[in-house]
Amino acid sequence: MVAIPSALAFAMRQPPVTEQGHIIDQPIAFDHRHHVRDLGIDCRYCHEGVDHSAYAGVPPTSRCMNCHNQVWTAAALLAPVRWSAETNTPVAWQRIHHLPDFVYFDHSVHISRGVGCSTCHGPVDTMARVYQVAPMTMGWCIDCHRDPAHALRPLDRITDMDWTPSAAEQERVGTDMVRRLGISPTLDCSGCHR
Amino acid sequence: MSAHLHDDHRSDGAPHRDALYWRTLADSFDVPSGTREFPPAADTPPNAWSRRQFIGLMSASMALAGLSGCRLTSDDHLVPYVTQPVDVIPGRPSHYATTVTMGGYGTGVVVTSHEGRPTKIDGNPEHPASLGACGVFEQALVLQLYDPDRAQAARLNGVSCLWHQEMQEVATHTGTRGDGLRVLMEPTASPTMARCCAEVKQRWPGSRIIIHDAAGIGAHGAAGQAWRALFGHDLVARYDFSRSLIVVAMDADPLASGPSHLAHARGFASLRRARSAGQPMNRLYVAESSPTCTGSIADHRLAVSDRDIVDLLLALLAELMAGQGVLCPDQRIAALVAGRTTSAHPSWIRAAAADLAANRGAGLILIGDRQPPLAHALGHALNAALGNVGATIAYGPSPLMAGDGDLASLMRELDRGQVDDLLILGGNPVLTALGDIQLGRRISQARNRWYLGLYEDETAQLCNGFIPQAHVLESWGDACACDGTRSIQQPLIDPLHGGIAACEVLAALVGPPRLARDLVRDTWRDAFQGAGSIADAGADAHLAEVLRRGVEVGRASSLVSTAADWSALARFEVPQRSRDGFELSLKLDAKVHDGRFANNPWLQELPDPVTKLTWDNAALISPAAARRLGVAQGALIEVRCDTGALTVPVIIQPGQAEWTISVSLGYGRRGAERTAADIGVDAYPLTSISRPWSAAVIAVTSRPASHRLAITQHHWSLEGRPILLEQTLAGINLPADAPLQPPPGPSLRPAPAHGPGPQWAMVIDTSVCIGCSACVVACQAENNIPVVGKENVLRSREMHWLRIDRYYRGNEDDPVALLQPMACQHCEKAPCEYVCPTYATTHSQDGLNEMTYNRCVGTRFCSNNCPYKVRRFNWYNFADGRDPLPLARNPEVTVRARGVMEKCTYCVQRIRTTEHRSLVDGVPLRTDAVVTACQQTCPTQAITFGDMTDPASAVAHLRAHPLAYAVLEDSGAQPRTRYLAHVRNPHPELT
Amino acid sequence: MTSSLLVEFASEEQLLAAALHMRALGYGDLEAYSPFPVAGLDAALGAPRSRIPLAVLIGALTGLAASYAIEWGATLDYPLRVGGFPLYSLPAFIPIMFETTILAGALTAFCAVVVRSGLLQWWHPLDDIAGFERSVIDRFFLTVPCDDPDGHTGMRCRTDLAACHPVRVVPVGQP
Amino acid sequence: MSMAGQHAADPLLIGTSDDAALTQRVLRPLWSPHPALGWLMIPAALGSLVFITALCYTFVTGIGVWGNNIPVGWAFAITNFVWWIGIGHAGTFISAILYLLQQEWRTSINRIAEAMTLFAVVNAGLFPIAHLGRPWFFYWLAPYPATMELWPQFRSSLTWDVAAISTYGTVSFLFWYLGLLPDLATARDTAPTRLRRRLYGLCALGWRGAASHWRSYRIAYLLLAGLATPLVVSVHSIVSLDFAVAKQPGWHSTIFPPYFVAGAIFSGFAMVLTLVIPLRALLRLQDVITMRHIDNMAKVLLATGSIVAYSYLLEPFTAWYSGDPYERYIQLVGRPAGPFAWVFWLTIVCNVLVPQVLWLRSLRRNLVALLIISLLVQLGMWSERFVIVVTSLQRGALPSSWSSYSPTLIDACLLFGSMSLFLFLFLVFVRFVPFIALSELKLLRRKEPVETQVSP
Repeated sequence: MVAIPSALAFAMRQPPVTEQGHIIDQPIAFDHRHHVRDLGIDCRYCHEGVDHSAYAGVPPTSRCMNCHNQVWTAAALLAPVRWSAETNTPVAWQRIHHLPDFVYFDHSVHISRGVGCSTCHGPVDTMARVYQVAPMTMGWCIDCHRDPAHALRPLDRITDMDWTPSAAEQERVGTDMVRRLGISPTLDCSGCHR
Repeated sequence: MSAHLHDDHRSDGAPHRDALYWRTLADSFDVPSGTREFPPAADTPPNAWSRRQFIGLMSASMALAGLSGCRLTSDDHLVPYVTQPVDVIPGRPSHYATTVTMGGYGTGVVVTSHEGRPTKIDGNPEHPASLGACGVFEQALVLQLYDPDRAQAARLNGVSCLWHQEMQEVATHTGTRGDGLRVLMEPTASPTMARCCAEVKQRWPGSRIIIHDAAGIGAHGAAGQAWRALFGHDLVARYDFSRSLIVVAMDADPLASGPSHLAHARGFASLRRARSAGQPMNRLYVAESSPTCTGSIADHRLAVSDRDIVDLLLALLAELMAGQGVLCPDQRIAALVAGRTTSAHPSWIRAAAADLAANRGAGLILIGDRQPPLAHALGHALNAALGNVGATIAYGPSPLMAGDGDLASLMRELDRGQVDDLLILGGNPVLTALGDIQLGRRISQARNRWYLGLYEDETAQLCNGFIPQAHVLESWGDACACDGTRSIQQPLIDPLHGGIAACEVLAALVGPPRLARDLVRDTWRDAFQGAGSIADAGADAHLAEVLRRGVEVGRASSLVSTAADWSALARFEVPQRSRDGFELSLKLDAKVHDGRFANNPWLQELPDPVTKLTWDNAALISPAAARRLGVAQGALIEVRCDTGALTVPVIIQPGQAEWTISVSLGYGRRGAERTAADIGVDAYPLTSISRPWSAAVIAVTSRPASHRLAITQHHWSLEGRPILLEQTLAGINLPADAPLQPPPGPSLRPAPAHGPGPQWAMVIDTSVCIGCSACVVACQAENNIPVVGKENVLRSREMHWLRIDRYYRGNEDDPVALLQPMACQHCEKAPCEYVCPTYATTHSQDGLNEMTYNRCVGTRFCSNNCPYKVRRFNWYNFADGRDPLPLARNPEVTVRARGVMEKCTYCVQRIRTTEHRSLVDGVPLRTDAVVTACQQTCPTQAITFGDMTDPASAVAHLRAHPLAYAVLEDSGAQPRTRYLAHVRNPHPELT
Repeated sequence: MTSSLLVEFASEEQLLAAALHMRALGYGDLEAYSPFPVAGLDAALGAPRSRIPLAVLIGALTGLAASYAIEWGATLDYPLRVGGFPLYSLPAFIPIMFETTILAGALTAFCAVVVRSGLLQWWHPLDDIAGFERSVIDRFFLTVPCDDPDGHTGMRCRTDLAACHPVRVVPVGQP
Repeated sequence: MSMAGQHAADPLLIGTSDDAALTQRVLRPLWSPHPALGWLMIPAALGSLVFITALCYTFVTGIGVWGNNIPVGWAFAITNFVWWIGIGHAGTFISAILYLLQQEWRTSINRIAEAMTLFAVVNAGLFPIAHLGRPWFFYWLAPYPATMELWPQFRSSLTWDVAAISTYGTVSFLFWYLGLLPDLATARDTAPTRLRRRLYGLCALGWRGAASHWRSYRIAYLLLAGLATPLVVSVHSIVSLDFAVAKQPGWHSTIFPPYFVAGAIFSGFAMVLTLVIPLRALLRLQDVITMRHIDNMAKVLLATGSIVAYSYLLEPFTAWYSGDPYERYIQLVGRPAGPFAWVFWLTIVCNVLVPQVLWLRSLRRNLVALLIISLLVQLGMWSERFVIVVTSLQRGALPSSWSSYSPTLIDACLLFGSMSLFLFLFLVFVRFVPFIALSELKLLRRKEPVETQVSP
């Protein structure tokens, strides 16, 4: 009577259910390690909407072609990109981070409050293929909203993939951010559900 | 809709079921791409599938995770643009200023578009006919755009064709003079259309442009006849309500119908907000046969038959001349007055006359478009005699294009077989033509009949050639407002069904096909004097500016001086003394207009402002008449008139003139529109050239059968409960006066603690609410409120978050109407919250009564415990199955699944978005930055919203006002939404 | 080695008398079987006072405490504002606390019966004795453990029992 | 009620010479069942099928298939729920309260009453879940560590309801089952076939009537009775709070708890009579269920009925006396003269007037009359709940939202289907379970004077 619910409650928090680490094949074998770590391209070059829109956005094909009409113009790997550009057909990427439609998450607000990319998306620069790092459960969201300090970083380090401060450092920075920006994340239902 | 659209594009196996709405644009490859100026239409219902998965039955298994069923959406794609349009930021809506037209006149609107999907239409504050407000029709256009029943393809004799080739074919065989060519079109105030028509006339001198206006507004109606006779040319009267202290409306509904009603309502309201005894406040006299929005807030309403209006006017004139010593503008009028003296309604006439005489130059007598020319002439006489002309009334040139004749003339030509090619540009004349014209029968006498229409409607069925018309949101165009202000209509989206604009058709007739965009640009270039490249550059800059603002600001056409030639009076038919017995009064419908919106689910389900009837039309009869006929609500009666018979269900309408049976037009549609099918009865056949708006009733017989009318409000009495407070202007005596409503009694529960930040609150001023229901449609559009259909309305399951309650006071034959917009009151001590077992409805820091759909299990206890019964329940999967148009949905608002409760949220999506923007942009949140949908669209600005803790805010000010009260204060719920008592300004002698 | 005798009686009075008699003679560990509860039998068999009431009390109180902890804890875990109620609305917690008290108590009581009276033992040596099934129909039985050194099966017991007018005496537990 | 006068009048047990015979007599229906039972089961099973079908249809389509609307958010489902849970109250009342009061006459009917309780609770439990908009999320009303970090809202009387109903169901079952153990053992040891011996043996949990068994049994039974007594009172009180805590005029009343409890026992006893009278005739149980039982139950019916009548009187009075216009309207206009006035007056007739005839001894002893009366009482109690639920909602505070209500076919199917399911379960029970407390009867034999002739 008690066992079954608690077993379920436990199961629902396990990666297979939350889809953490679940690897999906993409139409184009885009490698973040290369573009982010090797080339040092800033996240916002491709995900341009992230700091002024609710949606981080997926780069239009034209963005890829900006470079790839110069470099690797013949690479077989990039054939789908060129095909997309030529036939005016969008690339259908596979979705990694699912949020239910009744959850309204705004990237720009989190960015502007000092929540870094890697805080939720993990070390994307080390991922051959991007996978979900955080459980993305409501509880997980709420934990930060209750105690934001442990998840904040200076605004100039938002896209920094290597931001790994010591506990003390994080504590200092976090509390400072909270104080300076007057950060009080909503815990109202309508903050995310409307 | 969704299914239908899927079928279109199943073949390509494209990702139609993406969960991120903005990706729908990327389905561009679905649409045959050409040189598109705008990203083509998104052809998939955004979210439809994934929402079903999330919130649907399947999600049971996912629920523990509190997350979406990722496994279920494994084919869930992110589809970016190939080339992202410069002005599009995915996730941020764009706003475009454009123009929509009704009866030819333009109304400036601002359309919200999400990645190329128009989702909402609001008024353009800079446009004189809108002033930021928007009516029900304008707003409902966004739904019409996505209507699955819209015509899909051009055809000739049943086979699809290339329309422009066919037009050229017509052009070639029409011959040089084009004697057989007739263009039948709706009235238009579009310079481009005028130019195109002129080109047609130039190419074919023998052709004729016929203009048909079912609404009979202005130049094309009785008023037009009157002006032409009196002044020798077309005019349009501009009324300035903001300076009219005494308004007398005779069978007119200036506040809720007609091309300028939004401006009228705004002006009227500006003199209706008296909140202390001293302030100026207008007084409204209304004489009408059937209650209208204007009549609903009249200080003194007279229920008289349409046919008695002329006599009433004459009596008013008589009283003014005799009693008030007003000089009669002309002998012939005096003679007329002398000839007809009526003793009816003396007190009303005396009071009105006294007020008008006392406020010379500040009065306004309006005559409805349904009245004969004589009435309009008399109206002018009154206004002229009282010096209102030039003060509250100005006459300007009519911006409407003058045609070469009307349907009657076309009828004669058809009979003589003079018409070879009949080109009908919209308007569905076969439906809306006057009964005795019998266009449906005669039209076949034209050898070649082409119809440009949105739908395969009655007219299309009788035309051998058909061209799908481009929706107003799909095509370029332009129009003038009543005051001649020009504005541009720009497309928000590529034509979904390859629709063609009227001007393009005309252009294709005279030459090689040209895009409407080019036609409009040329028109405006020409209008912008000067030629040569520099001037062109100037013209383009000007055009760009107009395009940005949507209107050529401050370019109203100049006034014309009016000298009436009263000899014309003789030419007007003087209606004979009104007989006894019933009169059938026909009127345009408040929801489907002349029938053109009959296929619009929003409007069909919108409760009629007066009768609260949905999905039907009916015969309005007075309680007295009901007693006499011995019929009950919904009983079928057969009304036999000189022009034909009609079998309609009865609605017993308080305030209806005793001897008038009112039936609204535009129902009983026989076209191919599926939604409109089998709804109501068609009353057009009873109209006639001699009497376009009425018919003499020979007999009324009650049928044994009855009809189920889907009426959303059944009980009209306040039962003496503290729901709606009233006050007379003389009665309010500030500041000494104590609040109308005593403060609430003590409560066991602690006083509500307010969190940090703003505390949102709303105040609704019932003094200026005219019940036009624009807010209801705005709410529906903003919040993805589904349409449930007649059967569910009959089970009182309508979903409107905002409804307008209508109560009556006094005796039922001549009652006082009381209006009250009613939505969630966001109670501080919300009864709905503490009975919810799952925290699905809670209270936010900023004082909102939140409804969290995804946490709702649907016990409905909250609704049971709501004193205001403003909560709505998804009895079925309305959103998926019956909500016809997923593309029109607002992506900022969750589409509710079956089994969850919903209600007004104070447009929380707007609040949160504004908050987020202010955080991101680092600017402090202004309390007036948040505007709710209902507030934004309200023509009379009856709704105020803001932060009640900010002493500077209007809301705080109004809440503190002694006239402010809470509905059902005694329930102890402490609603956030407050109302201002309805202040009236009755004539002392009539109270 | 120990053996015992199963004594069958026709009426509860005889059983009661026999039980008293045998105990008076110093026989311990008597167990009786009857189709219905025989008044006074417990005393006659010298049964200790049952601790079930105490168990039930503890169980009930545990239920009470648990529900209070859950209700108050849950309210604190995600403090949401509801209908202007104070966060700590004790009166609203009472109904559930009451119900859980009863529930826990009842569950304890039932389990106590199962445990204390050694139920869930679907087979018992006595079941093999023909006629013993009448213990749940209309006969009354007494088991007397008799332990005598001479190895003869409960000679003395039988003689002692003779005074109690048994219907019959059956030896049980023989190797 | 005093039994003193009755002892001479009517025995509780007739003509059973000894335990063996009694056992034989009481268990006969198990070993040689009456064919009529089988025939009755067929319509009952079909009805249950309709019930399940209607439930599934609702589950798949949405409760739009019911007549409910706004403002009438609750209607048939909740009415049925309250009705069934009310009926379920007689069982525990008889077995617990009468046990504590040492009313011997409960003995031969308590098992039937308890079983009836269980099956009524089964039905009662189904409706609240079925009436949810999203029934598959019903478990959100139970506290569990969700990943949403959300818990139920414990201020809602619906959450209390979940606790109350589940507790009531569990405790009733335990009580019933504990009492059943000795008789299951008897059945085990008298069963004709090996298989049945096995099955009953399994259920008997190895009971063999040892003194140690009886010791814990009696204490536990007493304790359960002690626990169940306040439970009976609490459960329907909490059910009544589903309405009483609301602001809705017609619901917001403090007399609801006692009024509901009285009504519950009222309808419960009516149901026991409805079941016992035919059963008694069918299975010739006149010697075990004597006229004394019937007569006593009739008296309880009369007593509780009178309490209910008093509440009916009190409700409008409090409304009038409170001066609250909304309450006044509901009580003085809405119900007696509103859309469902006829249901209101039907309630008055069935629950107030009809039971009063039971003052007549002759009618208390007239089985046919009693059967009709008990049926009318149940009809009355159902319509009482309908009046409370629907007419109140129809006439809320804002006249603009007053509406009509009309049930659908599915509503009817669910109501009558649930009755069939109830009947079906009961027939199964009568067929396979010792439905008279045998061991207690044996005890009773020794206390009560035994007559030899069977009264008609």
